[in-house]
Amino acid sequence: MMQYGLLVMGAPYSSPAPHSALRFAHAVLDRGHQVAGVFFYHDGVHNASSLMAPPQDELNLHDAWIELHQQHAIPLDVCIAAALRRGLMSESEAQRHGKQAFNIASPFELTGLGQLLELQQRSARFITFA
Amino acid sequence: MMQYGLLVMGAPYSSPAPHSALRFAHAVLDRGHQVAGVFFYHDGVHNASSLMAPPQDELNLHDAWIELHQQHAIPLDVCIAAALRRGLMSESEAQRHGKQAFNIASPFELTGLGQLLELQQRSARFITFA
Amino acid sequence: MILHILTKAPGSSAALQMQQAVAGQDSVVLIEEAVTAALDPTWKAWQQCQSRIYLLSEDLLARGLATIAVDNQLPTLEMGGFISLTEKYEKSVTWY
Amino acid sequence: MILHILTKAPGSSAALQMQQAVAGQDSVVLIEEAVTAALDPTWKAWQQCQSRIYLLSEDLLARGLATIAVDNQLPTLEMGGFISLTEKYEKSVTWY
Amino acid sequence: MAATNALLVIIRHAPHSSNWLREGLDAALVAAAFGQPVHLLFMGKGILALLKEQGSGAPGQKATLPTIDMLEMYDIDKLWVTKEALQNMHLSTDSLVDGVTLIAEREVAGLLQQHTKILNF
Amino acid sequence: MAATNALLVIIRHAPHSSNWLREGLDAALVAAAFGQPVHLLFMGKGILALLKEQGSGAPGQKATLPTIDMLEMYDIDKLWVTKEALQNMHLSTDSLVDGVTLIAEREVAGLLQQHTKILNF
Repeated sequence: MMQYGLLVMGAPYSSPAPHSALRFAHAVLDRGHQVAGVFFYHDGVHNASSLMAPPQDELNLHDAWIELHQQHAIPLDVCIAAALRRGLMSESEAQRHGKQAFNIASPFELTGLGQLLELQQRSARFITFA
Repeated sequence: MMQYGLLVMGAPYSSPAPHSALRFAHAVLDRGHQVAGVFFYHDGVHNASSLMAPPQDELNLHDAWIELHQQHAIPLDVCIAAALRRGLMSESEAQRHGKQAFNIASPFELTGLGQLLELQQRSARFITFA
Repeated sequence: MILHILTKAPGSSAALQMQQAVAGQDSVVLIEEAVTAALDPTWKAWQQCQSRIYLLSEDLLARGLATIAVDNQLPTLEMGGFISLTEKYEKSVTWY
Repeated sequence: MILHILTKAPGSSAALQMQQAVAGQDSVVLIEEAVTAALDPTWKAWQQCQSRIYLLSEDLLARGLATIAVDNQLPTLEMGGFISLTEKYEKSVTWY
Repeated sequence: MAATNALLVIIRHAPHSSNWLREGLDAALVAAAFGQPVHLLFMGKGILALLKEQGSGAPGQKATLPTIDMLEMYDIDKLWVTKEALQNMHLSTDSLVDGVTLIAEREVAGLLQQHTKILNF
Repeated sequence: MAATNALLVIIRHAPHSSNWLREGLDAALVAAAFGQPVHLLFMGKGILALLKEQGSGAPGQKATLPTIDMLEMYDIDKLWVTKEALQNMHLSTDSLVDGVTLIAEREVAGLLQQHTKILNF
C-alpha cells in the first residue's frame, strides 16, 4: 500500500486531464493504495466549480470529485491564486473581494502552493495530469 | 465606416486571445468603425465571469469588456451551451438548474449559437481571436 | 482574397495548416506566439508569402523580439496597420 | 528511473521534449492524444524506448485506434497496467 | 470555382483532446438547422473525428461518432479530407465513415477563397 | 552525478501565450520561499522567458522579466538551457539574462534522473 498524490492542471470539457485523473484515482484505490490528496492548479481549478452544468449525458466532473472525496475522504485542494484569477472563489473570498456570489465550497478547499509541495513531499508516488 | 464582428474563444489568463481582441476592438473604434458585437465561445466564455479577481497589477478582463460595452453599447453575447458546461450561468439559468449563485450578469447575455451566425452575417468584417 | 491571422509558432499544426491554405493574393498577420517566427528567417512562409506577411510589433515588443525582427529585416506593423489589412480584405481566417 | 507519461501527439513539442528526456531504464505510457502514435509505427520513440513504451488501451478504444494498434503490433496496457508501472517507478514526469 | 454562400466550417482538432471538435460541429449543426448550407473541411488531427471504429470514450465522456452520423440528416454532405493528410496519418479511406470526399492538398486554398463565410475550429 | 534533494522545475512555455510560465515560476518561488533548493530547466519555448529585452506586454499584461530577475533573491541560481535548443531558436546567450548555465542536450536525461522531485510546466 502506497500514498499517491495527484496534480490536475486541465479544465473539464476543455482537456481530457480531469477524466484521466479521475479514472486513475479509482484504479489506484481499487488496487488497495491510498490517494493522499488531489491538488488542482492552472486551468484544473475549474474542476471545483459548483456552477458547472454539463448536458445530462456527460459526466459532471465537479460531482464526480465530490463522490471520490465522500467515499475515501481524499482532500481536494485548489490553488487560491490560480482560482481567483479564473473566477473561482469560496464564500469567505467572495466577502473579501466584495462579490455577491461564490462557486467553490467544501469539500474543495482553497489553499496556497505550499500544499502542492507538501503533497509531493508526503506522497510515495506523485502523478500529474495536464 | 464598417461593422466589425468579433469572436473570442480563449479564456483570460490562459490565452492571450482576449487581450488581443480587446486591443483590436479599441483600435477599430479609434479608426471610426463600429463593433457590431462580440461573441464569446469555447473557453472564451470565461471572459464573462463576474467572479474573476486577478491580482491588482493585472487587467481585469471582465471589467474591461464592460467598459467597452458602456462606452460603445456593444452587445456581449455568450454561448449558453459552452458557458453552462464550464460553470458560468446567469440568475435565471441558476434558478433553472437549482444553483445558489450565478456569475454572469448584464451586459453579458447568454444566448445560442444562432447569434454567432447572425453576427457573422451582418458584420462586414468578422475576426476571430483564439 | 483572405487575411490570415496566425497566433501560434512556426512548426505548430496551426502554422502548417495555414501554409496549406494561403493563396497568391492573401496576406498574413503574425500575432501572439506567432511572432516567435522573427527568430527564424528561414521559415518557409516568409518565402511563400513574400511581401504580404507581417509581424505585429506590439507582440514582438512584449516578448523581447523587436530587435531580432529588425536584425532579420522582417516586416512589422502596428495595430493600426493590422486594422488597415482587415479593411482591405473582406474575409479573415484565424489559425490557432 | 522515471515513468514518462505523454499526453500529446508525436510531433508536438511535448513529445519532442520527452524524447530528449528519456533515459535507458525509463518507461513511457502514452495516454489521451498521445495514443495517435498508434498510426505511426515509424515514430522514433518506438525504436528509442523499445519494449518499455505502451499505449493506454482505454484511450485507443475511445478514439477508434485499437485495431490499428493491433495491426501495427504495438504494445498496449490497461489502466491496471498503468498503475503497475507507477508502482515500479518511484518518479513520474508528465509531458503535455 | 464559383463563389458559394455556404458556410465553410474547418475542423482541425481530434476527438476527446479538447472541446474544439464538439463545439465546431455544434456550430455546423446550428447553421444547418437555420437553413444555411454548410460544408466541412477536415484538416490535420480533425480527420480522426471521421474514424468509424470510435468507442464511447472514457466513462462519462460523450462520443463524437453519433454527431458525425447526424450530419447527413442536416443535409451536410460535403466532408472534405485531403489525400495528403490521410497519407501523413497512415490512414486509408476504409477506416473512415462513409460520405467523405477526397481532395488534393493544393485545392484547399481554392476552397477557402470560394466560401464567403468561414469558421475555423 | 549525485542525487539531489532539490526540486527540479521544468519550464517549457513562452511568456504571454498562456499562464503556464507564470504559474510554473510561482511554484518555483514558493518552494524556494519554503527553504527547498530549486533548480530550473528551460526547454523549447520556455527559453523565451530568459530574453532580456522583454517589454511589459500588452497593456495590462504583466511582464515575466521581473519574476526572472527575482530568482536570484530566492537563491535560485541554476538556470539550465541546452545549447541545441538555443541553436534551434537561432538565439545566442547574449540575448539572454545573466546567470544562465548552458548544458548539452544529452545531459537533460541525467538531470531528470538526479532529482527526486520534479514539476513539469
